[in-house]
Amino acid sequence: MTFRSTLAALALAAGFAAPALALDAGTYKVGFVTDNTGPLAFAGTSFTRGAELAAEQISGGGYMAVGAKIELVQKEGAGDAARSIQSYNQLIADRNVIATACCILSPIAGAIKPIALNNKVPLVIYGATAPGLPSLPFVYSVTGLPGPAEVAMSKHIAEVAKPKTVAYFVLSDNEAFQGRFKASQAAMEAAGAKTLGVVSVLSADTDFTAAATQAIALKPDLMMVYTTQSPAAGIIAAVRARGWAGLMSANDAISPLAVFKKIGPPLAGVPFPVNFSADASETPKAKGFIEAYTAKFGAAPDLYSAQGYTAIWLIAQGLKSLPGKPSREALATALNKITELEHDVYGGLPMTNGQAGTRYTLFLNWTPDGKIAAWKP
Amino acid sequence: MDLFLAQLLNGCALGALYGLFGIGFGLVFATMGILNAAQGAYASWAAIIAMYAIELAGLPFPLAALAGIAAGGAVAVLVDQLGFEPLRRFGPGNHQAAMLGALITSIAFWIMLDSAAGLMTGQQSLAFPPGSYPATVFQIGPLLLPAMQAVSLLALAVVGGGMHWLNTRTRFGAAMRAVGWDPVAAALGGVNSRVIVVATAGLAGGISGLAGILAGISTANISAGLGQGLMLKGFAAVVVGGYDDIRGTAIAGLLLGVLEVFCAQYLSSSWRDAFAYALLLGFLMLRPRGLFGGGGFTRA
Amino acid sequence: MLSISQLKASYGAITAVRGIDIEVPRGTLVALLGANGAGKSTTLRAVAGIHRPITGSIRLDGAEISRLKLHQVVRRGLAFVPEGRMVVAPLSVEENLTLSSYAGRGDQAALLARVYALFPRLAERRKQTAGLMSGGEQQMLAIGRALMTAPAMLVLDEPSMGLAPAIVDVVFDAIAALHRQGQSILLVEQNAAIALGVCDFAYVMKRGEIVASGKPETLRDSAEIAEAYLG
Amino acid sequence: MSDLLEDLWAAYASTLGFAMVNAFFALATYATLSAGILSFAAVTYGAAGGFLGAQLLLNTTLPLPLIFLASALAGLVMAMIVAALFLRLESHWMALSSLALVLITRVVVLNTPGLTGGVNGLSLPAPLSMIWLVALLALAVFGFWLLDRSWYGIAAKSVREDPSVAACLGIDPRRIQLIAMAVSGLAGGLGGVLMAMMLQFVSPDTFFIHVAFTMIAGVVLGGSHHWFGPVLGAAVFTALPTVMQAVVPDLQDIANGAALLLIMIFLPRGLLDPRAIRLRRAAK
Repeated sequence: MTFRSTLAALALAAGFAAPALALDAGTYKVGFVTDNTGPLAFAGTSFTRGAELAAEQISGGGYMAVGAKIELVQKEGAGDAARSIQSYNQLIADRNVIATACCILSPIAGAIKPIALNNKVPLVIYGATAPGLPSLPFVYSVTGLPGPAEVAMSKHIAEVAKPKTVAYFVLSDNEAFQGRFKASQAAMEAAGAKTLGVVSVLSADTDFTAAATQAIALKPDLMMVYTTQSPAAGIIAAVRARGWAGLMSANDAISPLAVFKKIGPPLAGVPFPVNFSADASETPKAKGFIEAYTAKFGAAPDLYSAQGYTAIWLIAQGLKSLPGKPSREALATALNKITELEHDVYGGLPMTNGQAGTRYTLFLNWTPDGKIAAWKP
Repeated sequence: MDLFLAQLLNGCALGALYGLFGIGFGLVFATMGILNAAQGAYASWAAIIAMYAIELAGLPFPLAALAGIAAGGAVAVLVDQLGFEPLRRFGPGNHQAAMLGALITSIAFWIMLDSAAGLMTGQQSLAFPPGSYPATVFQIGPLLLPAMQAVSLLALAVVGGGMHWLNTRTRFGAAMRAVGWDPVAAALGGVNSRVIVVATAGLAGGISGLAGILAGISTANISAGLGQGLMLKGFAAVVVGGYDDIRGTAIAGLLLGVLEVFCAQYLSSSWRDAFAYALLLGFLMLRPRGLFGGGGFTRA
Repeated sequence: MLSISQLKASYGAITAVRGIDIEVPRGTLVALLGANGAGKSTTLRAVAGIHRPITGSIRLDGAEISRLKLHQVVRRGLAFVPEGRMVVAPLSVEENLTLSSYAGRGDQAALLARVYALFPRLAERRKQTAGLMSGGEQQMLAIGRALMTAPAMLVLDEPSMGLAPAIVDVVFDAIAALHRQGQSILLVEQNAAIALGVCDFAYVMKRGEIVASGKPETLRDSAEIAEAYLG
Repeated sequence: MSDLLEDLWAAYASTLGFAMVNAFFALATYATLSAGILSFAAVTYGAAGGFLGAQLLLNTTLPLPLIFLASALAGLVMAMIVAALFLRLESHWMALSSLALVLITRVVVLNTPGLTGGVNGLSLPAPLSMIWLVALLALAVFGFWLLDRSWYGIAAKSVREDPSVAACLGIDPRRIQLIAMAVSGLAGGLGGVLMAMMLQFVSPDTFFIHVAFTMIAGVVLGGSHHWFGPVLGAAVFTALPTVMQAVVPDLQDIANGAALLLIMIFLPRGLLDPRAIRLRRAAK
């Protein structure tokens, strides 16, 4: 510690153009509620790994200030509201925890948010996408709202494939996917594609043979799937298994490699919109992230890893701009001022009123041999 | 009409899995009087082991399925001997205490087994490698019958028929029912109840395991949560069918599957489960002995 | 055939049997008499391996059986007809009887024929569910089940309890017939008169101890019997 | 030093709060169990109280005590419906029926978004003060203590041991069990609204099968033969994951299960067992 401050003093004395006021060297704790077990663990582990990598890179690379480090303090929430709340309270009880990140499920994020507001702790939401979650200056979300990407893809498909009729699969007990579906449906109808039918499925469903039969019987030109990962994979597999070879589209939930490993070639040729993919994202920062992540964990990052990673970088960017040993409130004010993330893997991540937007959307699909490539009809 | 028939077939294939799982679940309930919360985990474990038997050991599908079934049975025996056997010293005189204790230890095993299953799958939802299982689709007139649906229906027919025969026509079946009634009464005929209990637990675990493997294939979903969905519907099948009636459970399972699919197709998918559980409640109220209504003895 | 020596058994702090000796020679019918709570049933439960005794030895044909479980005792050749019958209610008559194939003793078909000959009533109702039969029929079934294990030693606990007098006669006629065929029997009975009518030798128990023993004709009018039942 | 205490309080106050809320569900389960009924329906009473309480908090300006009262009464009404339907069933079927009821409760909650907020649930910006929680729990525990000492307590014990013997003693088992279910409904309904306020939101998952199982486990763990057992069991059950997370973070769920298993095998009558306490006293 003293060695480092001596160094800093020397650097000043040597007349380097160091900022007049800089963040103190030292360790800044960030509380992170994980979902490494429970029903959401398939994504939860990716979020955690992304965040771990971010903390490591920020601490090692001197991004914030010489000697300033981020330490990730993790507590398990297990996808359960009561446990997440308890874990969150334990995290913020540590006065050295300057910021927090949490939550895949919107209801849990909704339950944690008031605690963050009451205790005046900066909270970055990394997974939940319900509109209205961010609340300045304390609550932020780095995950883009559902809708725009789906609308962009719908327009693109309507343009190149010109479907006349569409059947939709929708998760009827998930508001975010209802939102994606409605936005997409409006875009398709505006482009002249008629809705033949909407097949509702539930989050807990596992058998999609009947749903597939129902959709195939409608004889649509296009099937669009707006569900979470497991149902989406199951629906595509069931539709293809019943011999339907027409055009299907899905959403970013099918972008992780685990989905292709599971379903295999039937997944090929199904377009999905996504703002990060280890196979298709090509900005230097994205490449650096993919390389470091693969080296550290032995597997390529998925969109969840990228979101966990981004959450921690947002906090670091806020800390960087502050002098001395900032308080939670000061950090919140600093986060409030961020309009564009400096270190992002998306090729641009604007922040508006605490909510991240998307600037670029990739239209990708799996190839039969398990690679991700740009989609061509 | 074609759609109706296709969905009827889909419903039966789905219901076959419920019925199959229910037979395993009901066996434990009828023979040992245990409401076993860990039963779903046997299905998850069997599916996971079978999948790794293909993926890591390279076994052909039938052998891998056998390995999974054996694993389901082994886990069931382990749970029984570690979790339930110590509680049997309460004796037949104190059924409620024993049943309650066994429910709690089964919850303990449920937590442990599900969590261990999560570690085994890396918390992911996995699937059998494509091409490792029969995937042909048979065309019967206008109907499509995927091979795995045929296998599920066949499995229910074979296991249901076989278990019904075993239970009602063989001395092992009589011994199982005798132990279920009262281990001391069975021992008076020279029956070693512990052997019967272990065999029954293994059989129940194996059958639920088979249901898990088939469900894992037909839904392309092998994960720690696989068993839980089966358990809720399997439980309903047991109650509607009559818990000590294997035929009843099999038929009730089919019925629930068809009901579920038809509700989704013709009514509303969000109220689908409500119909299933309302049927369940209706049976509990009006025909608590199940579809075929068994003897009606209360335990001592 | 069966010899019990220095048997002590208790329920927690309460000692129910205080070191008793009983001998049942081959081919004899020995009765164990006493009032309610004298310790007779505990003695039998210990013999059958249902209740673990504290000390003492129980020998069947010279072999120690006091540490065996019920099904093992049955497989060694000691059959037990418990108080309250304990037939398996949901099983049919024949299923109840053929359960005994698990004991692995003797030719099942021949044994079944013998039981049906002894109790024709059971043969008539062989498909009947056991739980739906009358108490007397269930008693016959319980005895039949015991006989199906071809026992060297038959132990009966209160076979007359709760039965109509006419049925009691049928049951005891059967017991007497078995005795005539050379079956070794230990009979526990509260109804001293009827037991003394069939046995070769009798023991009288009171508060966990044997207070008298002897031939039925000497015991019939003895003061010990009267005292055991009244006091 | 006071900072340390303050931090400890900040970290574990919510665990303590959840332990107390769970105690209500455990007491509701205990209420029926102590009269010989194994029932999971406390979850349903909780849902009735929880959603009604949430709606009242959101849409009315009623004072808190009235909201608590209304929620408890909602639980009571639900319990009386359950009693009318299920009480004539024998014990096995009663247990199964109540389990089916928990499944149905979730479907109904999911499909009546006007009342329950459907899948998204209802957010409640109304934090629960610890003082209320402590006061209500004290009241509930006092109530159970009174019941235990009353004629009802003795009658319930005899019904639990053997309903037919109890009937011979002139106790009507049905009447005792009806009272037990009423008590269960009150405690469950109150627990429901408290849980909603503690979480600051309610959703279909708030009252589902895991609550039923953990509460039964809590009661048996704490001791199902003493009115304080459920409170103790709920506390242990709530704190266990937190403790295990600190000790074995990677295997916490497995450790939770193992702890539950060991307690059941070595202390089958629970942590607080009046019989063992009496025996120990007698030994002295």
